[in-house]
Amino acid sequence: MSKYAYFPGCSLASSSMEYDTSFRLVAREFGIELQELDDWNCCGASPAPHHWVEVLGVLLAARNLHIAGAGEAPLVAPCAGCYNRLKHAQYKLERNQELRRQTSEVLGEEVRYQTEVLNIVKMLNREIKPGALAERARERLAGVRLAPYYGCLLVRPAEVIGYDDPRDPKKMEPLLRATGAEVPHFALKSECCGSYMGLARKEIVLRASHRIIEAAVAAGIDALVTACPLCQQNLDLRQGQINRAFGTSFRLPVLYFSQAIGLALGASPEELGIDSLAVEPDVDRWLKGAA
Amino acid sequence: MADAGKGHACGVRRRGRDDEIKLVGFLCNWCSYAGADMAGTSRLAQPAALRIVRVPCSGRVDPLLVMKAFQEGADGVLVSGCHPGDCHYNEGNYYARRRLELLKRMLPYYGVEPERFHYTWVSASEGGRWAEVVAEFTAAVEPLGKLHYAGGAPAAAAGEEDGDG
Amino acid sequence: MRIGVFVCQCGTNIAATVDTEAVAEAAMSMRDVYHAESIQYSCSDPGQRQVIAAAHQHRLDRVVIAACSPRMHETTFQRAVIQAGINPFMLEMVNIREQCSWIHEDREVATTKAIDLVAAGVARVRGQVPLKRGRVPVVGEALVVGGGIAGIQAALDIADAGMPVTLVEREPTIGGNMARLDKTFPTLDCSSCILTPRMVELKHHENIRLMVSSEVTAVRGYIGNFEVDIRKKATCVDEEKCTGCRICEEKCPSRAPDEFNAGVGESKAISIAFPQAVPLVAALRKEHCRQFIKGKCGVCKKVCPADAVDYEQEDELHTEKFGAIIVATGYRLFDWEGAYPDYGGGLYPDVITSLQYERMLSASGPTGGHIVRPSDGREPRDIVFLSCVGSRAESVGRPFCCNVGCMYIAKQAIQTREHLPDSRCYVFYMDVRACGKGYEEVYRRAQVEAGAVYLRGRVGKIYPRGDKLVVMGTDTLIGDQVEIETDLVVLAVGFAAAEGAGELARRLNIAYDGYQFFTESHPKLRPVETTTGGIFLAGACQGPKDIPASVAQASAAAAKAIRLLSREDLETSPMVAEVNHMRCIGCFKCAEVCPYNAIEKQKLHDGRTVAVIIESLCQGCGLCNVACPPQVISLRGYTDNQLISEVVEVLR
Amino acid sequence: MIEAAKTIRAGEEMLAEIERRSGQDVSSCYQCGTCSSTCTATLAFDYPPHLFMRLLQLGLVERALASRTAQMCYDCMTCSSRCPVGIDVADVIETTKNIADESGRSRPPKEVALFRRLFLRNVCRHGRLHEAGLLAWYNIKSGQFFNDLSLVPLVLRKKKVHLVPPRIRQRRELRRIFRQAKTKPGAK
Ligand SMILES: Cc1cc2nc3c(=O)[nH]c(=O)nc-3n(C[C@H](O)[C@H](O)[C@H](O)COP(=O)(O)OP(=O)(O)OC[C@H]3O[C@@H](n4cnc5c(N)ncnc54)[C@H](O)[C@@H]3O)c2cc1C
Ligand SMILES: Cc1cc2nc3c(=O)[nH]c(=O)nc-3n(C[C@H](O)[C@H](O)[C@H](O)COP(=O)(O)OP(=O)(O)OC[C@H]3O[C@@H](n4cnc5c(N)ncnc54)[C@H](O)[C@@H]3O)c2cc1C
Ligand code: SF4
Ligand code: SF4
Ligand code: SF4
Ligand code: SF4
Ligand code: SF4
Ligand code: SF4
Ligand code: SF4
Ligand code: SF4
Repeated sequence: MSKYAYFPGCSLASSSMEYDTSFRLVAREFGIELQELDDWNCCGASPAPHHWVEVLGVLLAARNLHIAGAGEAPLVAPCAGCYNRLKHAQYKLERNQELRRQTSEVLGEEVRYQTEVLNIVKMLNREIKPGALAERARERLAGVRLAPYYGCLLVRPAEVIGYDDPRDPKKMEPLLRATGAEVPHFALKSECCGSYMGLARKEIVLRASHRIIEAAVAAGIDALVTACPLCQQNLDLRQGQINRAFGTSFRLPVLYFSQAIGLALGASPEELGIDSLAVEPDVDRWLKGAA
Repeated sequence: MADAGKGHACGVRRRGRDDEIKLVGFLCNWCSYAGADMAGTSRLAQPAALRIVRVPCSGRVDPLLVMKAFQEGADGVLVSGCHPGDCHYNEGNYYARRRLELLKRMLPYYGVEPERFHYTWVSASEGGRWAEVVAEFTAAVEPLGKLHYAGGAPAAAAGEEDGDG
Repeated sequence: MRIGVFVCQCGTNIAATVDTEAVAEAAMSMRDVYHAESIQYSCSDPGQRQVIAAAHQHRLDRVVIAACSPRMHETTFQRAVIQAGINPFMLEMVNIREQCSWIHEDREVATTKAIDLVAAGVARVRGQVPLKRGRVPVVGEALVVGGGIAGIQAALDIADAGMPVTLVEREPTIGGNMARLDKTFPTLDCSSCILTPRMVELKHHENIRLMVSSEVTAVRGYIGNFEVDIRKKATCVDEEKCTGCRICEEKCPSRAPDEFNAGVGESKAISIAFPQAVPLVAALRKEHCRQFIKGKCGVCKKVCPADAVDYEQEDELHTEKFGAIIVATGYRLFDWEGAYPDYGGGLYPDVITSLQYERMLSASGPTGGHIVRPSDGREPRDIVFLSCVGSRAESVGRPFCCNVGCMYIAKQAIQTREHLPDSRCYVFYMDVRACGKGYEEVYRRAQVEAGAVYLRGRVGKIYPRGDKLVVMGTDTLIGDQVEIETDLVVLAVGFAAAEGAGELARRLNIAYDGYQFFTESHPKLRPVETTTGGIFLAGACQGPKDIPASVAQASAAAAKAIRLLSREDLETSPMVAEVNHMRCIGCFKCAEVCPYNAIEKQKLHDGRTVAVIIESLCQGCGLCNVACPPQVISLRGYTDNQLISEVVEVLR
Repeated sequence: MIEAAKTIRAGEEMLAEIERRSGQDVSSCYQCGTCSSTCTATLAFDYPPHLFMRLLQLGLVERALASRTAQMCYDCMTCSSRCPVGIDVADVIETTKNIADESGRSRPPKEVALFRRLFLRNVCRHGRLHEAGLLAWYNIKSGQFFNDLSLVPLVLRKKKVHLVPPRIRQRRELRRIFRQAKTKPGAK
């Protein structure tokens, strides 16, 4: 049985709990043990590296890496934002001795930062063979058009992340296909959704996310699938705001990657927190369509 | 100059004054030699310590030849070829550069200051630049004074191994 | 050994600073010097006569002239010593003007230096041996590889000069990329109107043998004497019998991709690429034919009125000798799909390449000259052109300019207006490169007359919105994002070398760059020569080029080839490298560095494999001399002994 | 008017610093505008990314340091991933922004500065982000009481908020981290 240290991050612990529950469920189904990181702290998310100094971002993330470093298991961070911060910190610590020294000073011991950090896509691709998923999914989602939406933080910058193509990411696709769903090409799959500007500069998020939703609807996509709580909230939670701002009436569900896989495994929408999505998909119709 | 040439080819006497430095310059036929010609045609005055030896290409300059020059009493050796990309033989100067870079790093092991060796590019149209190169190189070696080469012959001095003898 | 030394005064040019008498006197005391004198003007007729007379009188066998630069008068004095019965390579010039009298003022210093230089010259000539220029016979026929406009032009020029030419073309027809174009800038005349007559002329030229569907598979030999293997691929059609009636094509049930039309439209397994093809014969592509895939069909054989179809036909192997080779294998478009996922990477049918657009514009093309959207056949209203796709982009490994994109975009914009008066073209560009004669005028016409809107900036993203495409770019002049909802996008895709160019280059032993374009011998002064003697370049195989430049280069290459072929034999420089076979250890370090591939392996009777220098190829650079670990190569005229003795003398 | 011969010289040193720290060659930008074409943040910028690069090329580094672009870019790296020259534009902007921060030249727009401050205070206090708290504080402090109010019923219905802030045990260590970061500017 594979074992992972689990870094949920602030979003999964609050506003995106459905991501957390669905991820835990999928892990359980495939016999993957998740051990929540003890006393983890906020990874600094997006504003940290922009405030005062970038050092803070590294220090915040480093504390988590250090805790994870005490164990053997690799660290999985389903939130693309957290994942990105953790990888960044690793990248900088690896290359900057002075920073490593400072970090160790704060932590009171030599910082352990080399634990392998995975995002959910990489981890599930490692643990689940598409064939195995397909066998269990039995075409449950057949006829549903699910398009992956990767956003930015999951794949960029390439030299830090080192997984998938930053301009044309594709790694969600094999598992999504294994659910039985149709996975059409989605042109804007790695366009930016407007990031964390939702509060301070809402118009940015609305414009950027509107473009993405509009293109998805135009392409006849039934739901977008994402691995980032920030993207998810911009596209889903703010869809009403988008509709109001642009005079549209989109109702495009935006699922978490783990929710899509969970549905294919036959888990109930409630178990997967589907009802926590602002735009709820008509799961019954999806499943019926397949049957 | 009555006694100038008395030294026989195999003789002992040195031409010129003993305290003057002597420099050898290996110049490729196509660019640098022509550049030196141009400097001459333009009457650009230069220090007289340098003696030019014409070679077809800077790539013909064997590091052993450079060492031989030091051994024979050169106080400095200059190699000048075509600019990168302009080599008459396409890539000869790249080979030269690679080998001579290596040589430069080895010189201290033979007790030769690296400043005594210089590798440069001068094109056929750069008469002015050639004159500067000569002046600068001479000025760089002069303060070092005469070289008392003690490094011994670098393995198999080139001449004795020659194929045409 | 009897050496004579002549010290030139060059009027006062030398004598004013160098005591030439003293130099001569000093020379007299040098080993083997039997005569030395100072001459007022050695290069003048009386001066030369003085040298010749002294040579006779003192029975000299070697001569040193201390005067100006050898670059000035070496040949003058070589001729003089020949008259004195001395081998021209037994002459040494010592430069005491440019390197001495003209750059120094102090007479004593200059004289000492002159003596040093003369001593070095004497030492050097002492090591010299008489050399004879070699001669190799020249095969009087040329090979042209590639039958695009460049290859056609080169073949015609050589053939018109009365020399036999073989043109080898890989495809079943000649014409290359130009045959796919509709009109051509700068004059916007019809491509086939100017190309077809040449193709026909070539076909019927008595001095030209045309081999289509053929490839060069091996090349041996050297300048003047190449031996080339050519494989003629089986096309299952007898070229002699086929009349070009195209009945087979009409009846053939198997569809096949239409490469000639750049994938616009479809073709058949047996087909003729286009109506003006030369030769006008059908060719069968086995990989698409039922007869070969499933073993049954035979329709074409049945319907052919000329009984030209022959499924049993086999590849033919020819071996021929040529004196000169011209390579004109042209280009293809860069494989843009993988490099540009942001433009859909080939997924959107209405994002097409400029070559596909060209086929659409062509009246004989698959759409009969109608501009339509591949997706639904509708006429587009708004058309967006993107320049520099796969050009000037380091991030996709293509930093260079395609050289023609800007011009054909302008051309296509003008034509678009003519075809569709209500349409509008938008051009995203970075710079408009319109530097040829009459080119700027075409660009201005596109803007002013054809109303094309030029936007200075690149495009970051293209994505579909309904049946339209959204193009997200920037206009850097206004400093803002621009979005265009359009019907059709045309990509000006950059040039790549022809398929297999690198492989061909290796067969020919010619150099190529990181993009597999062949490398010329000198970018300015030897632009059609390769580094391998006797092989020349023409057209886009050497780098992106338009038709005028391709044709000019082709004629230049032809002139070089004619110059070579018109000689019965070739004189070779004797200042070449030489291997002491007795001591060669067969490591071939020498061959690795030789820029001219002038070093071959040869097996000796005693079983050893040693290096031999092909004198007709060696250019005398001396790289091998330095590279040889046991130091058994020496460059004649610049042997290690000679150089060392020179060094010893100047340092004395 | 820009006296380019003067501005370029004047900005040379700062530009060199930016180039050194970002590892990018600003002069290699040929102003194609690809970076700007899909940047979602340009709405909030005064200079779209390609003009930001241009400022640096012309030595107008002070303008770049004080720009909203430096402050508002959120490092999505869309620009960097598309630059045909391969310039990491986002890194250039971020580096400029860091220098502005360190030298006290940073002037983020009011509401952005506020959001960041509150966010970090929130994290510093609890160790983890308390989203509801952040939203509430932001609205109070910014005076935009109704910002995202429309989301509140939705968020409550979907059980997306926790009213009680989360807390980690080692809050003291966290404060140390914040202190350290403040006192050691620019350890890059
Ligand atoms: C869209 C577009 C529009 C253009 N419009 C114009 C225009 O208006 N005006 C203009 O001046 N130029 C134009 N050009 C450029 C023009 O096409 C080229 O300059 C010209 O075709 C180059 O001719 P070439 O003979 O060198 O090469 P090609 O035309 O490519 O011919 C090369 C030939 O060699 C053959 N070949 C390749 N490899 C081998 C091999 N190994 N063995 C045997 N044969 C081989 C090929 O099959 C081909 O027949 C345009 C180009 C494009 C892409
Ligand atoms: C500032 C500048 C920089 C350049 N830099 C470069 C560069 O870096 N690289 C490059 O490739 N190109 C460069 N060029 C272009 C280059 O100069 C030309 O391509 C090249 O000189 C053209 O050579 P030509 O022989 O055709 O003409 P010219 O050099 O003009 O030679 C023509 C000759 O014909 C003689 N002549 C004229 N009329 C008559 C007559 N009626 N009878 C007899 N003789 C006559 C003239 O006296 C002259 O000697 C540059 C040009 C300029 C202006
Ligand atoms: S092969 Fe026969 S049918 Fe086909 S074009 Fe030639 S002559 Fe006509
Ligand atoms: S055998 Fe049949 S399929 Fe093949 S080329 Fe002839 S007609 Fe076409
Ligand atoms: S010719 Fe024009 S389109 Fe082609 S690469 Fe150069 S600038 Fe771009
Ligand atoms: S006219 Fe000369 S300077 Fe101007 S674009 Fe053309 S080549 Fe360049
Ligand atoms: S480098 Fe010298 S020893 Fe080696 S193969 Fe060539 S000639 Fe022979
Ligand atoms: S001298 Fe130069 S060209 Fe001749 S064989 Fe040696 S390396 Fe080749
Ligand atoms: S990284 Fe900054 S400048 Fe670049 S696209 Fe994203 S927001 Fe715009
Ligand atoms: S994409 Fe790159 S080259 Fe183009 S303007 Fe932006 S930074 Fe400059």
